[in-house]
Amino acid sequence: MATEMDLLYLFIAAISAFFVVLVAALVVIFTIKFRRRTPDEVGADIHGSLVLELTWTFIPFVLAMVMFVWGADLFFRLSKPPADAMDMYVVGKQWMWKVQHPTGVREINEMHVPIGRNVRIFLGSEDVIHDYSIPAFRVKMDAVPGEITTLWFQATVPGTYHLLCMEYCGTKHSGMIGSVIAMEPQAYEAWLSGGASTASPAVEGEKTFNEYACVTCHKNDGTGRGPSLAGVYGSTVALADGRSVVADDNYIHESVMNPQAKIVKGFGPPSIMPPFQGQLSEEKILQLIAYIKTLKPASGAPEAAKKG
Amino acid sequence: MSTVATQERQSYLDAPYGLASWLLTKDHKRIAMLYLISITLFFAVGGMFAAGIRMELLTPQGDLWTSDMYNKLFTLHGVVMIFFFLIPSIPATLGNFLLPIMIGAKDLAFPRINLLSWYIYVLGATITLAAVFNGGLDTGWTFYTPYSSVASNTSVSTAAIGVFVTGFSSILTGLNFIVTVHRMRAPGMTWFRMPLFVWAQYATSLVMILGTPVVAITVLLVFAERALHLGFFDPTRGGDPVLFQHLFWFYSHPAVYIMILPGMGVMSELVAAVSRKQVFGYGFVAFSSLAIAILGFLVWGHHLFVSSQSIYAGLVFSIITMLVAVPSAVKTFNWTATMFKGSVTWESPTFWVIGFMGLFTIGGLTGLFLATMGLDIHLTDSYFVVAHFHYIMVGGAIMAYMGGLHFWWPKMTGKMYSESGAKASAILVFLGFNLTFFPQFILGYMGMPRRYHAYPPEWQVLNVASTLGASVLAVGYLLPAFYFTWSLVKGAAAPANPWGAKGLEWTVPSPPPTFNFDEDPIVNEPAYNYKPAREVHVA
Amino acid sequence: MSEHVITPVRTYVATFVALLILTAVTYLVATQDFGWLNTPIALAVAFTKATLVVVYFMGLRYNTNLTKTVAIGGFFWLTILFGITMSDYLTRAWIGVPGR
Amino acid sequence: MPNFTNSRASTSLGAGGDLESQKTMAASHASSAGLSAHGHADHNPNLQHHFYSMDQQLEASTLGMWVFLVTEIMFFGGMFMVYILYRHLYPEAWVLGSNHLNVSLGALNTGVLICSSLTMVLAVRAAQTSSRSGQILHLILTMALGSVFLVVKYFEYAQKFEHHLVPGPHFDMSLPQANQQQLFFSIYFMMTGIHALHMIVGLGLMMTILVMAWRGKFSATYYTPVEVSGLYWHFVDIVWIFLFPLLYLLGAHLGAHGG
Repeated sequence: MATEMDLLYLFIAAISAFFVVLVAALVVIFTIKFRRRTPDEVGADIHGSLVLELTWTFIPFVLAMVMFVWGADLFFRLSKPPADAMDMYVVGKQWMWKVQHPTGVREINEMHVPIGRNVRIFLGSEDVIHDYSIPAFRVKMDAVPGEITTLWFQATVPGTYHLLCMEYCGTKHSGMIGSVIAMEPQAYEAWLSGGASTASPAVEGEKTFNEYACVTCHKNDGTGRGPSLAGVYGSTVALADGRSVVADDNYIHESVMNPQAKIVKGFGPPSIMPPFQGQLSEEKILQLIAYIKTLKPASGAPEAAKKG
Repeated sequence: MSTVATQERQSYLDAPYGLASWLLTKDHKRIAMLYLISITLFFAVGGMFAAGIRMELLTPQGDLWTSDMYNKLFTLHGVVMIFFFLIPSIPATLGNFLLPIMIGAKDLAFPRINLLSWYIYVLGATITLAAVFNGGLDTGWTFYTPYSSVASNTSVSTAAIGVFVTGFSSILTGLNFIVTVHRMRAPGMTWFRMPLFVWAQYATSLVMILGTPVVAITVLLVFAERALHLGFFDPTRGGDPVLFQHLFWFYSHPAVYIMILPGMGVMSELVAAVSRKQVFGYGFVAFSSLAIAILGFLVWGHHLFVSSQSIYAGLVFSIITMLVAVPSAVKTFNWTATMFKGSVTWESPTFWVIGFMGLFTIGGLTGLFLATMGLDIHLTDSYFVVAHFHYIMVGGAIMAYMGGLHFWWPKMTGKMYSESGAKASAILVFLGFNLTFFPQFILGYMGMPRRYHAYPPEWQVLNVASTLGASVLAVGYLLPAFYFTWSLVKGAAAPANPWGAKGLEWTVPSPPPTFNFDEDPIVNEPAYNYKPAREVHVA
Repeated sequence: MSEHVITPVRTYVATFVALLILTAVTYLVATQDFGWLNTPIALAVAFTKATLVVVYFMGLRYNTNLTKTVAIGGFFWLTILFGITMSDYLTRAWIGVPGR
Repeated sequence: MPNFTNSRASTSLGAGGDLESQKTMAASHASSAGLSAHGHADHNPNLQHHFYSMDQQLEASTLGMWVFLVTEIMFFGGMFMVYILYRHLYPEAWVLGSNHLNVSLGALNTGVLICSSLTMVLAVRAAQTSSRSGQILHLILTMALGSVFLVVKYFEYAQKFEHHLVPGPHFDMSLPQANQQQLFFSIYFMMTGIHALHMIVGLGLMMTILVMAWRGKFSATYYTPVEVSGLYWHFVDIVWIFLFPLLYLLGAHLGAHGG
């Protein structure tokens, strides 16, 4: 993606350079060629020409549209992470980045990634807006408190790259930096195994799921007082007020924080689930979501969640 | 030259004399002078903050100021330069002074409201300075929540009220201009005989009227959230920080057109006057001002491409941002075409015109990089953005403001300034500006974030070049202070029409009498009606 | 328009009564459950009341076309703010979930 | 430095062309731009020096007030934007919050404001018909109704303080969806608070107009200040016309209306 972005950059730079040189040259040439010779000399009586006006309205318009289409296409590809990507969970907290790998290894301000594999990052923020940015990979996404945002990239060349916070977030905004270390896959696996063997986010999520008694209501076989969460991630959920929404990260994040917002049909208003706003940190919610994603509908379960 | 006539007829400068006559004046020309003094002061204050920033960035590790101090420096540089210099600069000084004369009116529609606008500006400035002196402000001029409403412990509330009050100053100026242009034009001054400067002021006033109230309420909501615990944008209470960005940029993008449109108006006048030729495609240039003002309200989302905004909404914003670039291109090409077969003088205003044309074109085109969604992911919040908006605001708006100030200085003060000084200043500003901000495009593409107090060492060389350029730029801006004050004291008396330009303001003596015209003018010819030499009717 | 037309008191009182009736209508309609229709009706009634005040009480009838455009322009600009901002929030979920 | 000397007789720009033809042609333009014949201005003490005629002054003032009202529309528009988004995001919390509001007081206030609009417009009409007593009577009535509105508002706010419904540290967190209801009340207080402020400014305006009417300044030829302040008053009434259904009548059909 990065090379294509450079290409797009050069394309627009070329067009801009052409027009800058054109305008600057014309202005200088006209100033010299048509300089005033006698004090009361007056310019020619030219009012304008429709043809010229249309040409220099149409040409910039066409060029702008070409830039727009190419840019939008690139943007869409960068906004939709591929399905096979490796999930990473990153939470921004005033002036540091807490990173957790799918196997559970945690890092602060550092991120080791294997080259050649798509890496998808789920971004959360505990306090103010931060921005997770790796200039070398040409990617950037704000970490907005109260929401989960995603970005993805694929490292191609091993090395250490800058990781910078690019949304002003206070005193040590310029200190909230770190590095992304791209490694050969085997080296990454070796590093991973050497790392502290903590549980993977999904396992951590399951621990929180039990610890906060979610399991008492959300039973996979649908007999619990709450809706079954098996296979819910990505499916379309019908709500009590007739709307139907896609159960993406933000839906789960919101339903955990403020369950009354979108109540599933059949578990009608008011929902008996207490709000967890302020009790669960962003990190715990990201782990919960990782756990919920692992819940596949048990084959033959009576009330299989509706497929998206 | 009728110098004798100028002396015995009282000019607006010495009609009634004394401080009270200035502080309670209802004369649009005097209010323009009051504004000129106050915004020049704030230009100096903002410039000092900029000097602080540039000195800090000489070294990669932040060793000159603490990071808190640096955050306050760039915040106050932004707030002072935008709200207290750029937005009022051309409309409140050149606009206030010239608009009534250019359309043949004795004064603006509401002279008392015009004076009130200046007092509100002073009040807003005092409140903001109060915020500066007790704790400063470190939220960035953008006041992004939840940092500004929850996390920052600087005097955000006072600064918010300061900005809130100052907003009404530009609302009242805009209101005055709209009513004046609609209702007070001299007989014969139809819309298509008005100078293009008036068209640009009219378009800017539309943006002031429709945009400024939204930032007033947004800033008030931030104040209410801090002072009265009303959690509008507080994520812990279900508020959405991105809503703040929508409301803020709904005004702040049109605000950048408030800053550049008057500059374009000045340029249309200057290009026509220095080449003594009808502006090429008058109608197209006039309507492109309106097009920019109106389309400017539909594009604010290009500031939110990477802030969890829906990608489909991003599509709409990106395509309309591309559309809003077209009228600017049309204007630039029309100015260039105006100089074709003109009789271009090499007096100082021409230097400012050429400077503007070069820098504004670069500024405008680099906007296309940021409007392209794919590139904006990499470039947003980097020094590329800093360079882009400085090319538009400093290269465009301030270059035009300086050009306009030089072009109409004889008319406003009745004194001629030193030509060589003005040319030197223009060249210094052009060179210093390019040396300051062109390296920042490269820094931006290399990924240097904006608002960084310390940065990785490999970017130091370009930052040192940028700081060097900033010092040259500072000298370029200080020069006019000297030769303008010198001209007030020792300058030669200015004739009514030193540049041989067309326009109602050049038919009245310089400086003009209090009520502008001895007899109400009748207009019966198009604007910029430069007739070839043989038809000149010498009385 | 040198001689300004003075509206008879009858028109003012009639507009006044109409406004009171419409307020009662808004109240009654709000107490019945029309499902999703409730808000559009409430807005429609509010708009009619607002236009009544603008046209009769504020005398937009006798004003120049310019003042009319200013009044309509003001409300139109609101729709720009509301419409485009809501277009962001309404289309956020369209991106869906990767792999679906 | 050559310049284009302007002939002293007239400052018209025309190069060549005799004076008389320009004057007649300009006069025709003059009428179109609503100006009385060139040079001859109405002799009315209230005519400000830079206007040609009373009509031009009245038109300019009303246009000026309408443009100001557009800025007020955009000002309240910002708050309505916040209202629209959060009602879209948290519909149930909005209904719960709205149920806490006292609809009867709201309806009473709407009626009071509509009456004050009527008395305001009759005051303007009294000025147009140069009836000094009519002006004074209707202005006092308008101010009285405005004060009634503010008093009712005071009682409503007092109720909210009692029931701990004011966002902040002592907001009643036991309510369902307490955080989102706190959001509703933030917007409720902001909108009705700013509206009440505009009412207070309106009363101040009425007071000045009343004093001027008392001195008999207004007549059929000069009633601009009354008309302009009338426009402002009607605008504040229109804002309330939108606030009432959107804030008070949200959950009315659910019938659960607390005090």
